[in-house]
Amino acid sequence: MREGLIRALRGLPVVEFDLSKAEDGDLLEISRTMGLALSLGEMRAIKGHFSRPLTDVELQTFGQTWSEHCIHKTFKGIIEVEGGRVNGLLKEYIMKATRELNKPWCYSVFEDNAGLIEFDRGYLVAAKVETHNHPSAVEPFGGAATGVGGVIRDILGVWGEPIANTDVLCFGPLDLPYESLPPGMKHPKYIYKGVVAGIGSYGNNMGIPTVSGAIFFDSGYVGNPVVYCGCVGILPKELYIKNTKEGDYAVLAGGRTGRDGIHGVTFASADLLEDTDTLRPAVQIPNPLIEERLRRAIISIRDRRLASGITDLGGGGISCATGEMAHRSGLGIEVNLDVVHLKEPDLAPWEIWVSESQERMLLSVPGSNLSDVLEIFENEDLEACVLGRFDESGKLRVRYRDFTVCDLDLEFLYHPPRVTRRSCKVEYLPVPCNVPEPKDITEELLRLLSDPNIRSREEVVRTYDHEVRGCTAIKPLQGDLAGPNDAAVIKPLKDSWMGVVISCGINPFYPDPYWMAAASIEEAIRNNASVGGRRVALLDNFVWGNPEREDRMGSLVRAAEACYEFSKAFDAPFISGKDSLYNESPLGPVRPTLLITGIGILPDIRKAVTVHLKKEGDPLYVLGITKDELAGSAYLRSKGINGGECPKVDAKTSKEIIRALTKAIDSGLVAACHDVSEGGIGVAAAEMAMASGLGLSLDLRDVPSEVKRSDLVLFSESTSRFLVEVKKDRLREFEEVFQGVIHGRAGVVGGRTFKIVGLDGKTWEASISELRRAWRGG
Amino acid sequence: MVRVEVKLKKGHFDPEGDVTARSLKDLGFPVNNVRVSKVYTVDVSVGDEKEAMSLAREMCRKLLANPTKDDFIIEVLTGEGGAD
Amino acid sequence: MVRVEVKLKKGHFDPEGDVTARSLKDLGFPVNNVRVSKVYTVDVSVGDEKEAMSLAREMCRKLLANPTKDDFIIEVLTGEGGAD
Amino acid sequence: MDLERAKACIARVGGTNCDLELKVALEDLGLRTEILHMKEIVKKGLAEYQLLVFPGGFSYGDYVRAGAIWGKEVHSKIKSELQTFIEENKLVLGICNGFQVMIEAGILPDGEIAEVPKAALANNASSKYECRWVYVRVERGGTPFTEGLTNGEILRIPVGHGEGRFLPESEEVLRELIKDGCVLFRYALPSGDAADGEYPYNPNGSVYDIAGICNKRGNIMGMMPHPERAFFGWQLPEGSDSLYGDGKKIFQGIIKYLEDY
Ligand SMILES: Nc1ncnc2c1ncn2[C@@H]1O[C@H](COP(=O)(O)OP(=O)(O)O)[C@@H](O)[C@H]1O
Ligand SMILES: [Mg+2]
Repeated sequence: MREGLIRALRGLPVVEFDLSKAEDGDLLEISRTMGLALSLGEMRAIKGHFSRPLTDVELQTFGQTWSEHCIHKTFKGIIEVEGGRVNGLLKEYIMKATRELNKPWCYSVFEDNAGLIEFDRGYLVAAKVETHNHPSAVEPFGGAATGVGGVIRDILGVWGEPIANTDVLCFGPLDLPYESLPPGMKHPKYIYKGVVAGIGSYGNNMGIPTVSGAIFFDSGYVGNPVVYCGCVGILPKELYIKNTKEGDYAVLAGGRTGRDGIHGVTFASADLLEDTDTLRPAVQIPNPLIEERLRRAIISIRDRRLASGITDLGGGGISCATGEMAHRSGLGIEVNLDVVHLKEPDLAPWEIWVSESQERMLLSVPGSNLSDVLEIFENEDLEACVLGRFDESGKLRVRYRDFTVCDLDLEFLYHPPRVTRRSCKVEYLPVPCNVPEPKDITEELLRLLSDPNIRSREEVVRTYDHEVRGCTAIKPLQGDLAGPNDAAVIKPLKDSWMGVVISCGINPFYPDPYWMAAASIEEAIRNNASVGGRRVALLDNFVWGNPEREDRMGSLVRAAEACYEFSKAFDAPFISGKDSLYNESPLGPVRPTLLITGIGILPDIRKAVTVHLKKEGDPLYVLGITKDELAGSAYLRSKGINGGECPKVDAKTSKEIIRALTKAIDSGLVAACHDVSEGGIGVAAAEMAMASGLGLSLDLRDVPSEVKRSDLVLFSESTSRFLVEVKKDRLREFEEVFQGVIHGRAGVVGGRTFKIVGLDGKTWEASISELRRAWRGG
Repeated sequence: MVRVEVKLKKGHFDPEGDVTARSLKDLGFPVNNVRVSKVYTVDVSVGDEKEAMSLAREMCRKLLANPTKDDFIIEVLTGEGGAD
Repeated sequence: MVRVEVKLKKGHFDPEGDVTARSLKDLGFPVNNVRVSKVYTVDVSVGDEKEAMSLAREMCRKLLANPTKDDFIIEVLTGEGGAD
Repeated sequence: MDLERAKACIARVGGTNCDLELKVALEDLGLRTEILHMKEIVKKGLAEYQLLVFPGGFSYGDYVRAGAIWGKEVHSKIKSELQTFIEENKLVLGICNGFQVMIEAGILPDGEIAEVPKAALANNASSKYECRWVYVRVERGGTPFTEGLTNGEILRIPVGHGEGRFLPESEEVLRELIKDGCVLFRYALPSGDAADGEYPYNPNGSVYDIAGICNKRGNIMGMMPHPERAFFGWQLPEGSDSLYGDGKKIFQGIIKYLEDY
């Protein structure tokens, strides 16, 4: 670094930078050597704002606060698109849909650590989903576990009591040859095992049931595994207290602060280009034992209304938590770093300030309650310190050994220069695909059932406790035979029959980003409806590559557009979400992946519907129309064929079907239901049979369809479809409900085998145990 | 036969060691600190010591350890005795 | 400083070792069998080796091992180095 | 004793996490229930309670061995208190991690709070955590915990644990357990026959399919399955029209015992 730019501060482990003397090259070098990940424009903005030198603590504050993770630069930035510009993806698409839908049951959205919606009896449900991709690529067990820990703290951070976890995971193919891995990159199998163990371990240790999720394997995830962790919580509305006042104390509690996780934020935003083994400081060792005690303490502080505010420590550590809390309360804060409990003695002030050590929470506490709060922490064997005090300065001030090492205006800090990103048009132009007609449809079905993306997930799901808390009404796996239920239902309140319905929708293989997003939204809602859920709120989680590349940005824009359109069309507002960008590795960008989580309600959990067939002789219905939409389908992928039409969503039709289905479920007409997704009707029907041990027969001639070939009818992945077992003696009522809505009575439950009658009248048959062997492997 | 000990790198906090130390203190032992590691005693079919060593290193790399947080120590056991 | 290795008694089935062996085989290693044990490196404040040894034995009896399934080996480490 | 005067204590330490649902179950049956941290138990003792429960969870992170650290803490902190409690014929129940604690504390199989445990709950034969519903066969009805249950009756209850493989110290310990009628619950096939080690009906590889045992007097019981998760009908995997599930039957026995206490 150039002479005169930097100097040590009188006997303190602090250095000062004189930006006024810094040229552009110097600015970039400072940003790089300090690990700030700030662009030239951002560095210039900082330089321009100050006439005095800045300490490393201050520069780090900008690095953290202005990071992609903390401030969502790209999602709030301006995007140049063909023929115009988008004034922020969040504002123009995601939040706009919610604002326009203006649902009275949306209590707090996009504001706090988690979205909050109304539930029953004066309670709110809180939901949040996060990603922890890079940490999991580097240290699968710890990365995934701390991902779970982090999202649980987001729920605690809105005073929610966590009641359920979710996990959606994407890995490279497990049979990938070791030779094809670049040095330092971990094998998908290692990552898969570690991640699954980490998720299970943290949730199980915390006593929070992990109830919903999905697992994908694809070569697009070899260099960039994707780990989504979600958490749902509940709280009495009147205890949602966010009212930090001048004079309140800032209390930091939980784990100690150490070097682990320093620069996690900037790390999450930097391409994963280096040998991952060298990124050691970001690795964190999970300690759920501390978080379990934190939860106890926080719920008891909540119930006694002792604190005026709360937030978690996530990206940016103390710097972001204190800054955000002060800023959103319209206050300032003075922080004292000397009191922070440290894991190792010689941390520099900037390290304490930005460390992302796990299992910590920040509370604001009125002076009169301070001793009570500290006592609660002490009783749970937790360390806590009075970190500082809120004031009316509008500033973020940090003291270290009686020196002020940071003094920043919150207004400036929280209004970074907006970035502008360019995009190019990304669109899927369908090319016809030639699928040879198979000789044996059963063989195709068996192959699909054993596909890594369709196979039974029992092996994983059983290692997650999904019963703890005793509130899981509909389980992820149905019964001894472990049929895959479409959504989980939690009954959180003792005195209410209302359930929280948790589902997800994700279709990373559909080639058109717009329709991929549409299908994911529809799937989340459909999965919810399948068990009886309704009034669905959505969470979006984007995992994309480097947004500074036009193509990545182009598909992101298309997907976000669909989010707006279909959130509106389905009357389902977004309440929360998150983006994870810069998922790049030497093998290229991550497969663009959008997870939509659906949080619905079910007025009476006793009416919930499950996947397994109930009774010999009951008729089977196919709801919705089957089209020639096989692009990205499991069927084509299993044959290595590209092309075909992307599954699209006709929201109007879909809504009609769902409305009728909900009515049928409420009237008790439906014995079993399963949504039709990956692998089409064939796989859905097989799963229903395997879940019950009962046979079925399905006549493809009675399936509402525009397709002229049996295999395509069976394996098309058109959206908006369900398979429904209707109680035989309620058949007439069901037909009435579905008058004018696309449906076909296409089969019947029973017999010893799984039987398909093709369009030409030919019959295909497989035994249930044969199906099960393929689906469960071995 | 090789013996692979996998332990947390220096400087990483060891939650299990911490809890164990506390419990031992509670039981009256004059304990300052505990670190916990894992030992895999692997019965491999290989010719010589050198090969066993390099295989064990490969096992650590691929499965048993994570260089981002673990150190490992390999020891080739010769002579009688075996993984029982 | 004492090093306590707690391992399953001879003849006891070791599920973790079993699974590890299977994974290693999956990865192509010529592995016959794996046993997993745990090592506690305990920093104790005691005078001599003998005392350390007897303390460690007591720790095993009182906490570190369950005699129904575990054996243990104690080693007193002398000289520099410590539980990091 | 009048049920209104009876009181249950659910003990907890850091990592305990099945206490709330237990409280819900016991209170649903009209038993006053308090959740007490070990520290508070040390301070105020157990005299005012008639039932002590060690609930499930991951006490102290399950470090060293599941239940070991809490088990030893029982020794160092409340041994004589607990001894008295047991001698007064009050009830002690351990579920899952609580069972592990009781084994490690030496409270079971003997009921004596032995310094060295005579059994172990080793890691599951599958080496994995197992969350699943099992068929539990009642081996001996009519004890305080199986009051109203008949021999051979099958209960549907879920398990959720990584270390639940019951291992007696010796053949002899097992023989004694069987002879004294201390094996209360065994894992079974849906047909009602003993699982005979068959996975997943015996989810962990327990010797003799043991799912739960009691002491000779029958006032101390530990089991791996979670009756509190099968308390209400709606918790059952197949759904149920009845208000309650099989787990309630075990708590019902407790209530009856306390009423007669
Ligand atoms: N891509 C997104 N889509 C929808 N909501 C988002 C998105 N990104 C952020 N949000 C919302 O903005 C709020 C603040 O987000 P964030 O600062 O990331 O929270 P935290 O730091 O607690 O994870 C949250 O409610 C979050 O759900
Ligand atoms: Mg947060």
